[in-house]
Amino acid sequence: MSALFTEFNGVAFKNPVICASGTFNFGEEFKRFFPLSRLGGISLKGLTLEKREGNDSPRIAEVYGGIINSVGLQNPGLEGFLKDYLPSLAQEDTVLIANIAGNTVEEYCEMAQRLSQTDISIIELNISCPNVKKGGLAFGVEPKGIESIVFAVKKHCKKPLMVKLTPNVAAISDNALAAEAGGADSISLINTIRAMAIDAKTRRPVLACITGGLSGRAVKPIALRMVYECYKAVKIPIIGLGGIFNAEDAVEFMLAGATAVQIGTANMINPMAAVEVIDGLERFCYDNNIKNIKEIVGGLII
Amino acid sequence: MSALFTEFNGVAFKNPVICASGTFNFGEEFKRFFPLSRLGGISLKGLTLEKREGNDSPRIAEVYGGIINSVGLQNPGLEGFLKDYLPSLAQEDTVLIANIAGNTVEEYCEMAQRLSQTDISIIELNISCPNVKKGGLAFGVEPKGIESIVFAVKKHCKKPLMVKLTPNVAAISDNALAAEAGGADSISLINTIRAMAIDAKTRRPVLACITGGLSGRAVKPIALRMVYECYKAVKIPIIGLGGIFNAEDAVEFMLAGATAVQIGTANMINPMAAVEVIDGLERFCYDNNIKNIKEIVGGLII
Amino acid sequence: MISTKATVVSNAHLSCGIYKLVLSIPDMPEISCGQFAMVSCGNADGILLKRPISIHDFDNKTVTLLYEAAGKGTKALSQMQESVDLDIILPLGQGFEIKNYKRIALVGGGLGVFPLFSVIRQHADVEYSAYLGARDSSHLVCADSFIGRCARVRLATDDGSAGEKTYVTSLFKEDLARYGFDAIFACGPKPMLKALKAITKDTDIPVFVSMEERMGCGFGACLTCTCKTSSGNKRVCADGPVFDINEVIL
Amino acid sequence: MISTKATVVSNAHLSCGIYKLVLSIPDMPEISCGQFAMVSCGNADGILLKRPISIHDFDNKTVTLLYEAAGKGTKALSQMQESVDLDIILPLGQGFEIKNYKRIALVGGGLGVFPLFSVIRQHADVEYSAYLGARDSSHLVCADSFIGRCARVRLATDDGSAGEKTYVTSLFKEDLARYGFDAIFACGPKPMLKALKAITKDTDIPVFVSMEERMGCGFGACLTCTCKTSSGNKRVCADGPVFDINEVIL
Ligand SMILES: Cc1cc2nc3c(=O)[nH]c(=O)nc-3n(C[C@H](O)[C@H](O)[C@H](O)COP(=O)(O)OP(=O)(O)OC[C@H]3O[C@@H](n4cnc5c(N)ncnc54)[C@H](O)[C@@H]3O)c2cc1C
Ligand SMILES: Cc1cc2nc3c(=O)[nH]c(=O)nc-3n(C[C@H](O)[C@H](O)[C@H](O)COP(=O)(O)OP(=O)(O)OC[C@H]3O[C@@H](n4cnc5c(N)ncnc54)[C@H](O)[C@@H]3O)c2cc1C
Ligand SMILES: Cc1cc2nc3c(=O)[nH]c(=O)nc-3n(C[C@H](O)[C@H](O)[C@H](O)COP(=O)(O)O)c2cc1C
Ligand SMILES: Cc1cc2nc3c(=O)[nH]c(=O)nc-3n(C[C@H](O)[C@H](O)[C@H](O)COP(=O)(O)O)c2cc1C
Ligand code: FES
Ligand code: FES
Repeated sequence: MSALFTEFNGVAFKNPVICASGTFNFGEEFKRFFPLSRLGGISLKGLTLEKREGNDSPRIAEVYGGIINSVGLQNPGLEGFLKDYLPSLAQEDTVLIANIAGNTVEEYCEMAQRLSQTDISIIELNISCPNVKKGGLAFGVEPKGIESIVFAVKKHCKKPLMVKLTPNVAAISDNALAAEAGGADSISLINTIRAMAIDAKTRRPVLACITGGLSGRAVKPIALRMVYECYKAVKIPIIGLGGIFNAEDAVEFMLAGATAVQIGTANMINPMAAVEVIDGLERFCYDNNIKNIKEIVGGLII
Repeated sequence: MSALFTEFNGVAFKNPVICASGTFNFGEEFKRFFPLSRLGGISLKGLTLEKREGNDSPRIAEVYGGIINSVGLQNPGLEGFLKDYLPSLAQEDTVLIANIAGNTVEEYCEMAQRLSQTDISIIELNISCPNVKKGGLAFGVEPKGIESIVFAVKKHCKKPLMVKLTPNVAAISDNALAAEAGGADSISLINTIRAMAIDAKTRRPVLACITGGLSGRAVKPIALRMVYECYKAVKIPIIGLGGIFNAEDAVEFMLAGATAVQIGTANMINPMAAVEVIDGLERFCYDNNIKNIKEIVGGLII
Repeated sequence: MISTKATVVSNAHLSCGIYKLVLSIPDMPEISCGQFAMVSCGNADGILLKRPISIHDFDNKTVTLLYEAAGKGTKALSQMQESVDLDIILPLGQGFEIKNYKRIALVGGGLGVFPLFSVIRQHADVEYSAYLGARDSSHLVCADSFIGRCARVRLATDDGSAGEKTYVTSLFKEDLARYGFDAIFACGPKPMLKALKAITKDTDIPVFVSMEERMGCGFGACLTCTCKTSSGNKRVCADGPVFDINEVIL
Repeated sequence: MISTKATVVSNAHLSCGIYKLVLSIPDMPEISCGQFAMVSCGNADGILLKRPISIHDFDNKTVTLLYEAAGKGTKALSQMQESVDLDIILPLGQGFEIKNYKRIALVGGGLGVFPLFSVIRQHADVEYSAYLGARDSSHLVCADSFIGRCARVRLATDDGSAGEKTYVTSLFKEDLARYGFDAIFACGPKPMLKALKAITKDTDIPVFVSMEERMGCGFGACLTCTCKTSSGNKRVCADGPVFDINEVIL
């Protein structure tokens, strides 16, 4: 058995490395660089019930050690996805995670129900996107709101439900507990941190939307702290992300308590990033005589 | 009149550049590099009523574009400060801001009252330090808590009261409004963001305290967004900080709505940082034919 | 499309902060004119993203990029010495398609002149008319390479220091009716493209324009580089950068 | 204490990842043995902080630093070529004070050997006994410079590849009673300092040790580098790095 084999929520993963939603589209673009079967899983581009065009350009600003994006959930809509993307994706030997965002609780439930009848293995509830006006964050900030939306969606969801948390809160562990109480099978964190870039020369915001979500190396220490806090609070598996660029970063998240990790912004900068993390973890296990990577989960020595 | 002359809360500043609390100690160490009279002001090392030894070492971790510190308010205590540091500081031709943190509301009030009888020009209420167990953050997260502590302290404070906000919250503008409602004369933000660093090799946290506060370039886009949100919410002056390393950064904060800026981590890396920001702002005004820097405050073009 | 390490063969300053970067590429992939590369500018000062730079010229071992040292990234790029390795992804995007066009007008403004040369390089047997514009003569760093390879080359500068003191679109307009172009390929600032659209709107000649937008990945994965088109948002990096002028909303 | 730009005169690999960096300093300030410098390692890969490195040797134009390429910063430092400018702050901290000591024992382990040489350099008229330890002979990069300048130099290595196969503190212990030292100056890993404390606790000879702690500013402003002492927390960078062994809590 491979040292990286991982299982959680009843789903088997070749390795604990998942590409993060919105930075990997529906995978197609990466096939030219490596076979998708190398990946533990893919969290697909965030889906909404209806097709969305997203926000105006510019949608990206580069800042020190990170990027700010305001894509705004551009996607082909649930039906478009099922028709045009899922059939070929389902041929790939990797775990597919559908990332969903709704305008209302009902929309979330409808999408979860519909996706439960497909080849999708896990549904990731995106209640933390900072780039859409309605929905998204509205459900994801207060513990009560989180618990009730998770509870509602869970009833319509026949697949494991992963709840993606926003870092734009005062007490992340309260929100993790709320997701757990609502019936989440796992949580993933962090989504992007609300941020802004200004061009001092033009005196204008860089993004058409003025603000957007920060991701990349700059957010890692914040994400790591949040994963650690959640690990101390909840029993369900935690999928850690935020600024993971190499295997060492991934090890740090797993030590803090992540059962698996997601790679986001790094994919955009280096299309081989996820594969390099996988190879690096393999080497890490070999070098440290680790039989299976899960040995290190939560293994931070205090 | 100098293009950088600034006034707020009835206090005159040579320029809108203030050194941030905890990164400048009581100024003494910087006299070897430049005369303190070059500065708009100094926010002095955070004071508590009693002397504090602070946390165990290591107290600092370096991360991508930033540092995490867990100093934990080591300071000589209010009386020690008044006796050993203030007399010589008061000779310096720059605005002195006392940064205070208490374990209880009563301690905050006592310190504000005592400092009101001294040469200190402004009192900065630190209700946002992530590195102490009691007090600090406890008062600074919920709008209600903020309003009531500000209200209480204001009654004992004969100097302008600047309230320093923590970024570890869901809605910074609610907290800014609460400070304003409580009677704050100005607000300063951001304090550090709670974060963590792990050494993958030793599998241990880098800091003795496990977590600490992130500052430096990595936090700038988050700080800038928060200053912008507060500017839209409150009428009192905003003092912006978080990752300001050069004049361009300072201009960005002022465009977002900051009346003045503070320089923190940059002082530690380059002792001349604050002076370089001042010189850069001077040049910026000259190059752009700006009579006074206040013209650009909130001048973001949308 | 490959993600690889390229080696700097030369990186020379031409003039006015414009540099010519020649990179040797192992396992050179097939390139089409009008495509671009995402080039790493190193990892100094918190830079993460690669920069999109059009392919100016190429053979079976090297690509040549002309770029302006504009901001932090390209300034760092301009400091890269011979034999340094740079991460690069190329070739990217949909370039100019020659189809069976026999006479093509090339209309380029500013940095937009650079990618147009790749068209001539790849398809030597077409009759080209080139209309090239820039601020002044010293910004027209590669106009010479068009001369001799085109049936005609007309230059426009804002100050008249090279060619005529006018807009490049004005020169093009004078010739439009005259030479029976089969297609028009253009690259340049938005106002130029808008003017071109106005000039050509009553003709049937297909016009293709190369668009610019801030990019994240450059290969279609992040949806940060969209431009508006008549059929919804499209990715400049993967669906473009070259679009039919009637498709994009300028 | 100045904050300035120093120019790399040379930056040579000695052995085992240990480098010798010679920097020329404009307006050289006065330096005392046992002080250190905060050295910028450039701005690649998100590095911000300068690194604390002891002053190994100095004259009125240059300082020499010996450092191990340990992590991200010092590895970047090891790539700096001749004539590159580096930001530096120096001299920092309270070094070793010679007072009127006539016979001094120097006890150094690992990287801790490096700063001890500055004592000999600054005060040539003292009788030194040097006890220097390292993993193996190739890690003992500067032991040769002590020989000839000290009354005696005894070497210890973990594998016996140079000197004796023992701990440096054991060698020192053998000699302690013999030579009537006026003072002991030590620098090395904590276990070595602890052993030294045990060995010397029944003597009256003053022992001064150079401490190490993670640092932010290096010049006393940020209070991140504290160590515990009998009189409360002290800043290693400004109140140290050299402390009386009875003052610090090891
Ligand atoms: C398809 C395409 C082809 C291009 N071809 C060329 C070329 O051949 N020669 C050339 O000189 N320039 C070209 N550009 C523009 C070039 O990409 C920018 O000048 C460059 O990215 C600026 O980076 P910087 O680090 O200097 O500026 P910074 O302002 O530091 O860049 C910050 C961020 O903004 C982005 N950005 C800034 N300006 C632009 C811009 N004008 N267009 C797109 N992104 C920008 C950067 O890529 C980076 O992500 C092209 C752009 C695109 C989209
Ligand atoms: C007063 C003093 C004098 C020193 N003199 C020397 C010397 O002469 N030669 C030499 O090789 N080394 C010396 N060191 C140790 C040297 O500072 C570290 O090896 C170096 O900072 C490691 O940086 P890095 O970027 O390679 O490691 P990284 O792990 O990438 O560094 C990350 C951060 O941790 C700090 N850090 C990491 N290890 C240490 C350490 N052992 N001590 C203090 N801070 C650390 C770094 O300064 C940096 O801020 C000295 C340390 C101190 C405090
Ligand atoms: C361009 C872009 C688009 C994103 N789109 C989504 C999305 O659709 N759904 C979602 O849950 N997260 C989305 N995210 C957030 C990432 O999945 C991830 O949570 C975040 O970027 C932090 O991880 P990183 O630092 O590794 O990128 C997006 C991030 C980026 C950069
Ligand atoms: C070492 C250190 C100590 C600090 N101590 C204090 C303090 O005592 N009181 C306080 O209000 N803020 C303190 N801060 C926070 C800074 O004043 C500032 O709010 C923060 O670092 C963000 O700004 P920067 O990115 O410019 O450093 C400290 C920060 C650092 C790095
Ligand atoms: S830049 Fe990522 S899709 Fe175009
Ligand atoms: S490192 Fe800042 S006080 Fe010592």
